[in-house]
Amino acid sequence: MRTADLELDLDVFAGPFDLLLAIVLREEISLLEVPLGEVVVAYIERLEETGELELEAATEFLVLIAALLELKSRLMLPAAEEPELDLGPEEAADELLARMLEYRRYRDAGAELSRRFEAERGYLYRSAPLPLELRRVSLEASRQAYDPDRLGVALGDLLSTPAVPDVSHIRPTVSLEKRLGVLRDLLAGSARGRIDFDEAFGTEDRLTQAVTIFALLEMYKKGEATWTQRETFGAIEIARGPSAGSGVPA
Amino acid sequence: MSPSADSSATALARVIEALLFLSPDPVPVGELVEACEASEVQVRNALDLLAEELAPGRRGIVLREIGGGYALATDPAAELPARRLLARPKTPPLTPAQAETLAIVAYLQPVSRPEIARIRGVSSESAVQTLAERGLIEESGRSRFGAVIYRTTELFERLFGLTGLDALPDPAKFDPTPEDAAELRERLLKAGEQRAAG
Amino acid sequence: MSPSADSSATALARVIEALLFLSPDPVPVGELVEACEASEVQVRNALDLLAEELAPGRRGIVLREIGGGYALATDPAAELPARRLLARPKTPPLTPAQAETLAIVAYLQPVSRPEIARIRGVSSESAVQTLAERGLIEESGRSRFGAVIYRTTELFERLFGLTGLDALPDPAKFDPTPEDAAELRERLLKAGEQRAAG
Repeated sequence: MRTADLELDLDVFAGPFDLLLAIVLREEISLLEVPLGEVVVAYIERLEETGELELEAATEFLVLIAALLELKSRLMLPAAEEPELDLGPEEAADELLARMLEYRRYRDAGAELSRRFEAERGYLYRSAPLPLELRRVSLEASRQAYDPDRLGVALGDLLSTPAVPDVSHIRPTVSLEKRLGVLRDLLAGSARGRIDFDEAFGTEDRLTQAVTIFALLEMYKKGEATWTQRETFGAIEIARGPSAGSGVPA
Repeated sequence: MSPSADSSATALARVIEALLFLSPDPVPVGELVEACEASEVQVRNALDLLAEELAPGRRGIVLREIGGGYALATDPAAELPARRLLARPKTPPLTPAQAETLAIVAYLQPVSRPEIARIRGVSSESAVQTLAERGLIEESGRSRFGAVIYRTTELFERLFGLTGLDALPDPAKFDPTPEDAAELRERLLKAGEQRAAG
Repeated sequence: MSPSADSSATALARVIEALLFLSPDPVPVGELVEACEASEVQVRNALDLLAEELAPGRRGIVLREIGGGYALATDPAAELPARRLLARPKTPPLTPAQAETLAIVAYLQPVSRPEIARIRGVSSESAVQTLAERGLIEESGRSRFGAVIYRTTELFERLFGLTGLDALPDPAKFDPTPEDAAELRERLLKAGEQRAAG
């Protein structure tokens, strides 16, 4: 479904989405009055009706709705917070405007190219192979095209051994599978069926801690573990859940 | 023009027609000059003559100036019978995403993939890949930061009937007028200020 | 023949000219009949018309009945210019991999493919193949162990403007230590092993 086919029926506007976009860009409607959530819902409903997700068209919709959301959120920010932003409202408006216009320029140029492509499709070019006698390169017809120094330089390059690559920036990876295993072992091994997150993982690096949280979420979803935190930033207590030890889930 | 000059131009036009028939790519005037061992003026006169003889509607073949050179192509009237005879796959129409991506590469080349994504607001992997597979764009090296950079190909010019990249329509044609843009900016700002004040 | 029958024969002749232009092989009359959705009589009339228009000496292209079908071919008058235009070697810029591979063959020839790979530290299949296709290097036999060995060609010397292999630039010019070929090979191999290990 193309965005042009998305018919909207909002309090402030009724008509195709493309038109809404044009009107918003011309500020005939304030973006602040446009309930973008309803636009998204309308789009999803239309998708369900038609029953097919066309990736290109969906991408186009996402680009446009994301730009509108960003623009609207900037408009809604209270004045007091503005000094903390990298961009003042003026620059933000400029940047967003420039981005939307730049995108529009290439979208329209692309449409023009498509028209050209269609118009040219009728002209067909020959792609037959050359007759045999013309396929042999003739020495007489060749003349110097390369600088011999290119070869000397290439050979010189081969004499040098490259420096050992610096791999210090490659961090060890943390696997969700392994963290799940660690959690399951700890829970199974603890006498009370409870462990304290900070005690168990407080000394780990941030990445490991974050992946461990993901593993906990996964175990919570499967009923293998529950966790409680009584106060903000307080201790996290992890307990065996109802289906703990009922076999390792796939 | 004397009869002999006239007949030599005709002979040259015939040779050029044969060369364009054989050549798999458009042939620049300079190469015709060398191959025919004629002067550039003579070649251009012969090309004029040939263009006249192969003017649209006169024969099954037309002369086209394209991709920095000259090429023969079939008259679009023969497209349908040609497809029946050769069962060649249709050049599928461009999707909007492909057209946008191609426009960005065509106008801004050389351009890196992240730059394309920035302008379109979405990752453009699949459009870039399809365009490269169809031979419309190609890699032309790496940016300072290691990103692959792209440019359009000769095939692109051929399929879009362009004599060269400078024959692309002026992109400013697609921009709103400066007045419109300024006014829009004004209104965006005012909306922000009102919000801030309220 | 009525004027309209005449003009439809002309139109059909144009389409057939286009079809023969596109087709890499001679096209039998039956296939033309199907592709044009015309009768055999109409197609034969149009072919007669086309044969007249493309009679030898009239244009750069002639109509030929050949191999059980019809084909377009160039007029023999264009043969020499065609050779000058099309039998020229392809000389796109060398990629770094191609330049390295060619340098190894040029300086160390005859040299086997495994040896090239050892010196470069990477498999060099595609560079070797491209250089061979462009006629810059050629096979010159097999090593004791059955590997294809390569040497440069006459075309190579021509394209690099060399009067002979001894006119290759002295590698010492690009490397401070002067050395003879054997030592050069030793050092190249050692560097290649380190590259491959690194």
